[in-house]
Amino acid sequence: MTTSLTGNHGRDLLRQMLRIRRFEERAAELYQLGKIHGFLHLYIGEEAVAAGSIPLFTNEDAIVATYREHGHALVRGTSMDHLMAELYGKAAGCARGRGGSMHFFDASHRFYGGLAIVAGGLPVAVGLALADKMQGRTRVTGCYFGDGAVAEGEFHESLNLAALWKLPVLFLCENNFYAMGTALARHQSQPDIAAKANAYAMGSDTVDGMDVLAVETATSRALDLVRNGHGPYLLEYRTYRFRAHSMYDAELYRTKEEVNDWKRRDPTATFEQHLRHAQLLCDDDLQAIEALITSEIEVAVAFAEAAPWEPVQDLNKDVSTRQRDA
Amino acid sequence: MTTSLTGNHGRDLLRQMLRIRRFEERAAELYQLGKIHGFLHLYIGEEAVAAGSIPLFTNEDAIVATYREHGHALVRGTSMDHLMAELYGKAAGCARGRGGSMHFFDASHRFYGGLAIVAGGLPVAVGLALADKMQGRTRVTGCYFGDGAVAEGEFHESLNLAALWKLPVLFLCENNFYAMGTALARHQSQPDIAAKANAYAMGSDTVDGMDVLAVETATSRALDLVRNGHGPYLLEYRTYRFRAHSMYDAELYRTKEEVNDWKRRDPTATFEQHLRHAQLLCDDDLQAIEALITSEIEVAVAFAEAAPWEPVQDLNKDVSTRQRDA
Amino acid sequence: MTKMTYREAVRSGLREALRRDPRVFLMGEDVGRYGGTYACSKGFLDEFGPERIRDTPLSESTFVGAGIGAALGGMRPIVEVMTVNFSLLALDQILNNAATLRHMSGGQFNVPLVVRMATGAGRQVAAQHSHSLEGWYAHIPGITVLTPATVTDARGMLLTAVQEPDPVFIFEHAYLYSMEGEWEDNQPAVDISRAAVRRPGKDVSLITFGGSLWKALAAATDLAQAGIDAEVLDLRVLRPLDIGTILTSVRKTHRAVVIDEAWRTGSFAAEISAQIMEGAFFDLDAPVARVCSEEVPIPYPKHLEDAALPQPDKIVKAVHRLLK
Amino acid sequence: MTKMTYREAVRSGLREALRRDPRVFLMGEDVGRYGGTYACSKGFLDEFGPERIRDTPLSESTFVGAGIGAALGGMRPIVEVMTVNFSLLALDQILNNAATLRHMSGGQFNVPLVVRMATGAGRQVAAQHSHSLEGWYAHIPGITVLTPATVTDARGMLLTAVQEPDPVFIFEHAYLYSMEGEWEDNQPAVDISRAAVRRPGKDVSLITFGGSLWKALAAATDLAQAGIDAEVLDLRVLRPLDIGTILTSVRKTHRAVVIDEAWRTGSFAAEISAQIMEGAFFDLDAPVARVCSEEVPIPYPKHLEDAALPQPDKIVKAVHRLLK
Ligand SMILES: Cc1ncc(C[n+]2csc(CCOP(=O)(O)OP(=O)(O)O)c2C)c(N)n1
Ligand SMILES: Cc1ncc(C[n+]2csc(CCOP(=O)(O)OP(=O)(O)O)c2C)c(N)n1
Ligand SMILES: [Mg+2]
Ligand SMILES: [Mg+2]
Repeated sequence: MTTSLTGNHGRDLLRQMLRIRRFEERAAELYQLGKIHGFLHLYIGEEAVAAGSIPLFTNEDAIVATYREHGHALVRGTSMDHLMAELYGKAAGCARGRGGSMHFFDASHRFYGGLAIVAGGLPVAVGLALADKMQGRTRVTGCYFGDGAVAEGEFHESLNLAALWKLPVLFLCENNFYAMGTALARHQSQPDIAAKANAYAMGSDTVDGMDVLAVETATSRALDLVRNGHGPYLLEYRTYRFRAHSMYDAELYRTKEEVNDWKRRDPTATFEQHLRHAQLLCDDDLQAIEALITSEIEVAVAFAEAAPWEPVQDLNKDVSTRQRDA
Repeated sequence: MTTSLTGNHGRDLLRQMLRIRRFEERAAELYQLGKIHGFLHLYIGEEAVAAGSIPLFTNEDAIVATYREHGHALVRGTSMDHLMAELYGKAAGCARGRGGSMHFFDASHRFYGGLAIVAGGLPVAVGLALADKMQGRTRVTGCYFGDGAVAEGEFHESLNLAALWKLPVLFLCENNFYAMGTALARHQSQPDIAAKANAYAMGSDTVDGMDVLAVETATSRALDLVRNGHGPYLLEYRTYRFRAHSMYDAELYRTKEEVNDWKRRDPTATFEQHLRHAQLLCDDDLQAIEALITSEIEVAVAFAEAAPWEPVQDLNKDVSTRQRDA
Repeated sequence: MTKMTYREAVRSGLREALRRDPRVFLMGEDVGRYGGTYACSKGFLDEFGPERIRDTPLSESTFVGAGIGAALGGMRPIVEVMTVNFSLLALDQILNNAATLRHMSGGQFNVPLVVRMATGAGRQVAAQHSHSLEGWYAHIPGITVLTPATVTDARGMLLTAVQEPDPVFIFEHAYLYSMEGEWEDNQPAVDISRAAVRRPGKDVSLITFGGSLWKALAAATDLAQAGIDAEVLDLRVLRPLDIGTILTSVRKTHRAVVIDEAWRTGSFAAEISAQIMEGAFFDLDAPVARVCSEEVPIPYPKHLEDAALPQPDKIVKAVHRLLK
Repeated sequence: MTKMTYREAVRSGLREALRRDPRVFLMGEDVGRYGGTYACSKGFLDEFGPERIRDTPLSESTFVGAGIGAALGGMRPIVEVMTVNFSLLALDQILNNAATLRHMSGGQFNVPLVVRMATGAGRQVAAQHSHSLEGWYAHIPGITVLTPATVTDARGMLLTAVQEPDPVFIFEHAYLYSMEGEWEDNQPAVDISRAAVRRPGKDVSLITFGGSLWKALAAATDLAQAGIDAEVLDLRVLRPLDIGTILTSVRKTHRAVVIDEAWRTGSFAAEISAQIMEGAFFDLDAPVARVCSEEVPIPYPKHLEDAALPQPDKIVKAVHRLLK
């Protein structure tokens, strides 16, 4: 971990990780209470990736993520109120409540989903970057996806096309070593994901995704390369999900020990320790952070609770811009 | 080129290449005469690949090829009569005339097409090999495809799955440097196809596809590896098509010089010279070979001309085994 | 007579198929260690081993294509495509290879492949995970399309399907897995060619399949209270369609409502409606009506999802409109 | 009035679209150096340069998805998917992203994307290259589906489509590219919401679209000699369907035949048939008939391909059956 870390910055990273953690812990409770339905994929354990990488993107950049995107949207800056309302399915949600957990969207933050078909976001990210390049803008598109997506043909096609056309896409693989219940080594004949970039003459790197500072350093370097016209880049974050794949998962495919081993590397706890050792965090700081988050969450829950449902008459709204299908 | 070549073997390789060449030259004429219709993709220029590799497969092995598969079927052993009849669309054709040029099939030679969706044969080949492995047979499936197919997601998925499950598939890429009018360097960000095998922890090699002996040597080595349980393997043959992509191609995308440069490496002509220098071929030999081929072709054309059309009442035959759709 | 869930019925069918024929194997995403997304193959990895219970990478096109190849190679693969939503990625293999190889090869090759997938909406999983595309599959010559709606069919269709020489696609409505049903122990082999009359009636024919069967039956119960005696048909097989059973019913009732969870325009309900007109026009007292999904990506919130899908009250209303 | 081929019309529309709006660009397999598989973009690379005329690798899912992304990013991409046969590989991107993003995002994003593809059979290119899947596309909410049958539409629909805020899919029948048609020079913008009556008549409505229009018109000419005055409707737009024009025609003629090159079962012809029954049941003197393709992978030999597809004589026969 670097030494030039300032207290403010360090506490901010911790705060973002904890915002994700607490938001999702609450979401899990709300799921049990029947306030949230459908699929709910928690990011807990992987917070260092979103917290360390997302703030490096500018407002002009674009983000494309998956169904496990709560953390990304939170750090990107969409208000927690609108995210919680989306989980509830309320009209004040960031996607009018239509998508729920898997489909966060936020045009004002150039957040293009929340896409739930594995690898389906990669071609879209390539296209966003193409639009930027053709319009002479120096924006970058950050495209998050899981290790499971690496098996899909679109991974291959998208990396090739982006590299061929030297498009400003940063491919961000959140390798949590499982695609649902299938371990990386049982879905990849060659499990070194970053190395796959060679097949596309693309630069790549592997990062400890449990270490928010390592994430930040590597992402920043990669982002610079992409922004400066060196074409796309593939970053592999090695991380781990502490919870089940979704709310319906008996976790038959991994041992408690394995999970516990990874939990010892909990990105929030280890970073908290790091800050304390560096004298950048004291109990009061942490309490203040937690208190702020608690109140942010309470406000968000209250907001979501109070928010109205979209009226049934609006069901067909926005199927088409011209509403011809209505 | 190796020195242990016997005259018989050398002349046989030449004969197979010339069979393909003459068959296709005749097919092109017949197309102009309106005897053959639809798409006709000629293999001329690439004959060394099929002639040098196909005979190495045993009768028990399986072959999967593309719409440019005349040469493969000829060398595999399907009678020229049935292939010519297929080009005509006659009921005596190797696929009952239903497929024409792009869809040669021959169960008795385990020839599974003749598949015309680019890269669509790769998953099928993986499955054929899976069946062999599960049934404890030591067969190999040889899967031919073009450089264009390398861009498709199925290439990536199929190589991964075959390698992951260590299946006996030999992936045979006929890199003729163009996918229709798109040059390799304009469809692959990293144009070294064989090197892509690294992404799947798969062995691979690059071969001069204009040299029938080099093809034979490399294919034989690869086939041994696959047959002996080392898992799949990727061979890239570097070759060139002398003719248009199909009968409708103005060839705007390449220069006459480029084509002529490659023609100087014509696999039949260079190998003929080689045999002559090695005193394995004299004028009489060549004349005998050509005469045999001419008569084989004449017989095939006569067969195809005389063969009956499938009756219209049989249109629905074989949509389903049980004919419930009929 | 015992009770079991639809999930248990699928499990039981799968297990039986695996036991009966060593050529049968199961392949798909998370069918092994995870136990199947819908727990339909939980424990199978231990029982049958990793050779016959194969977890695949996320490569729909390729593992479906590999199923085709394995079938060509003498196996009897059962491929699980987790849900119909992901089957789009495999559609080229399905249409251009699985369905076509037999005819295109002049009858030389056939593809004894079974593909199972979950289908349908109703569980608040939103726009990308709620499709009902059975109707698209039913458009493809060369394949059989099954939509088991009962526990008997969920188990038995599978057993019949694995003996078929050509590709069979089985659509299991995701909403049904937890449904309990009656189970008769010594069943004969389940037929996969005929529609079934699930409730005889004389005033109107409610024609449906899959998950919507239960909504149609609920509607029939409601209608009975209003003195309307509805006949409920479960198509069971969308391709090849058993039009005979449909026409027999309509010739008796003279009125029909087709219920289909697909979007209305271009739904398979349209096909049924058209065939009824073609086969029984002069028996009809009213135009055939359709109750389908609204033409909208299925939204997440329950009230909107409910509004988007066919429901018993919409069926009842459609019948009342017909009888007016 | 000048004459031009359908191919020239497409070219002219493409060129005009590229000239008018710098955000428009063309992308697809072999649209550049090769000049387009059907020569629709020959010379464009020189005229517009490689930034705007983009040859893609064979990666249908990704270049269609990239079109979606580019549209989201402010461009107006025209994506050429060489033929509908290969579009299966991109169907996930089309259904789950292009068609769905606007609604799913609560109206925040829209996808001004035009996708063109050749469709249809009739050129002896056999089972994997002869599909007619427009009907599948017409099932998808959120997109517009166009089937230009005339040179005016081939050019003008494209120009209107590139101005649309949402995805538009244009199906060009491969058989038509060489067809010549009349061209009026100072045309107003071509509408993409209405069906067109291509031949007025009073005895029967022949309802069709795309390549089959010309078969229907040929049939109408034949029928006229037998004293039967057929009205020929060109749907032009399959989604959203202009049912009003259809019903107006059927209410006048009381009889309809729908002609569709897709396989009969689950064809879009079924949808039209069903909607006619729903909207004009009591105006019908006979059941709506369909002339579609046989349910068979399209075979290569001409006599079998002809037998598999709709033909004027089959349309004529269907009309005679209706009038009996
Ligand atoms: C194309 C496709 N196939 C299957 C699924 C079902 N599915 C949802 S998430 C998932 C696992 C994805 O794993 P990974 O990409 O590693 O992401 P993670 O869940 O680990 O974050 C699967 C199989 C899907 N959504 N899309
Ligand atoms: C999926 C798909 N996309 C497009 C096509 C149209 N097409 C036919 S052949 C071809 C070029 C293929 O090139 P390559 O794989 O290099 O084989 P080659 O023709 O050079 O032998 C294309 C684009 C197709 N058949 N399938
Ligand atoms: Mg993962
Ligand atoms: Mg090539």
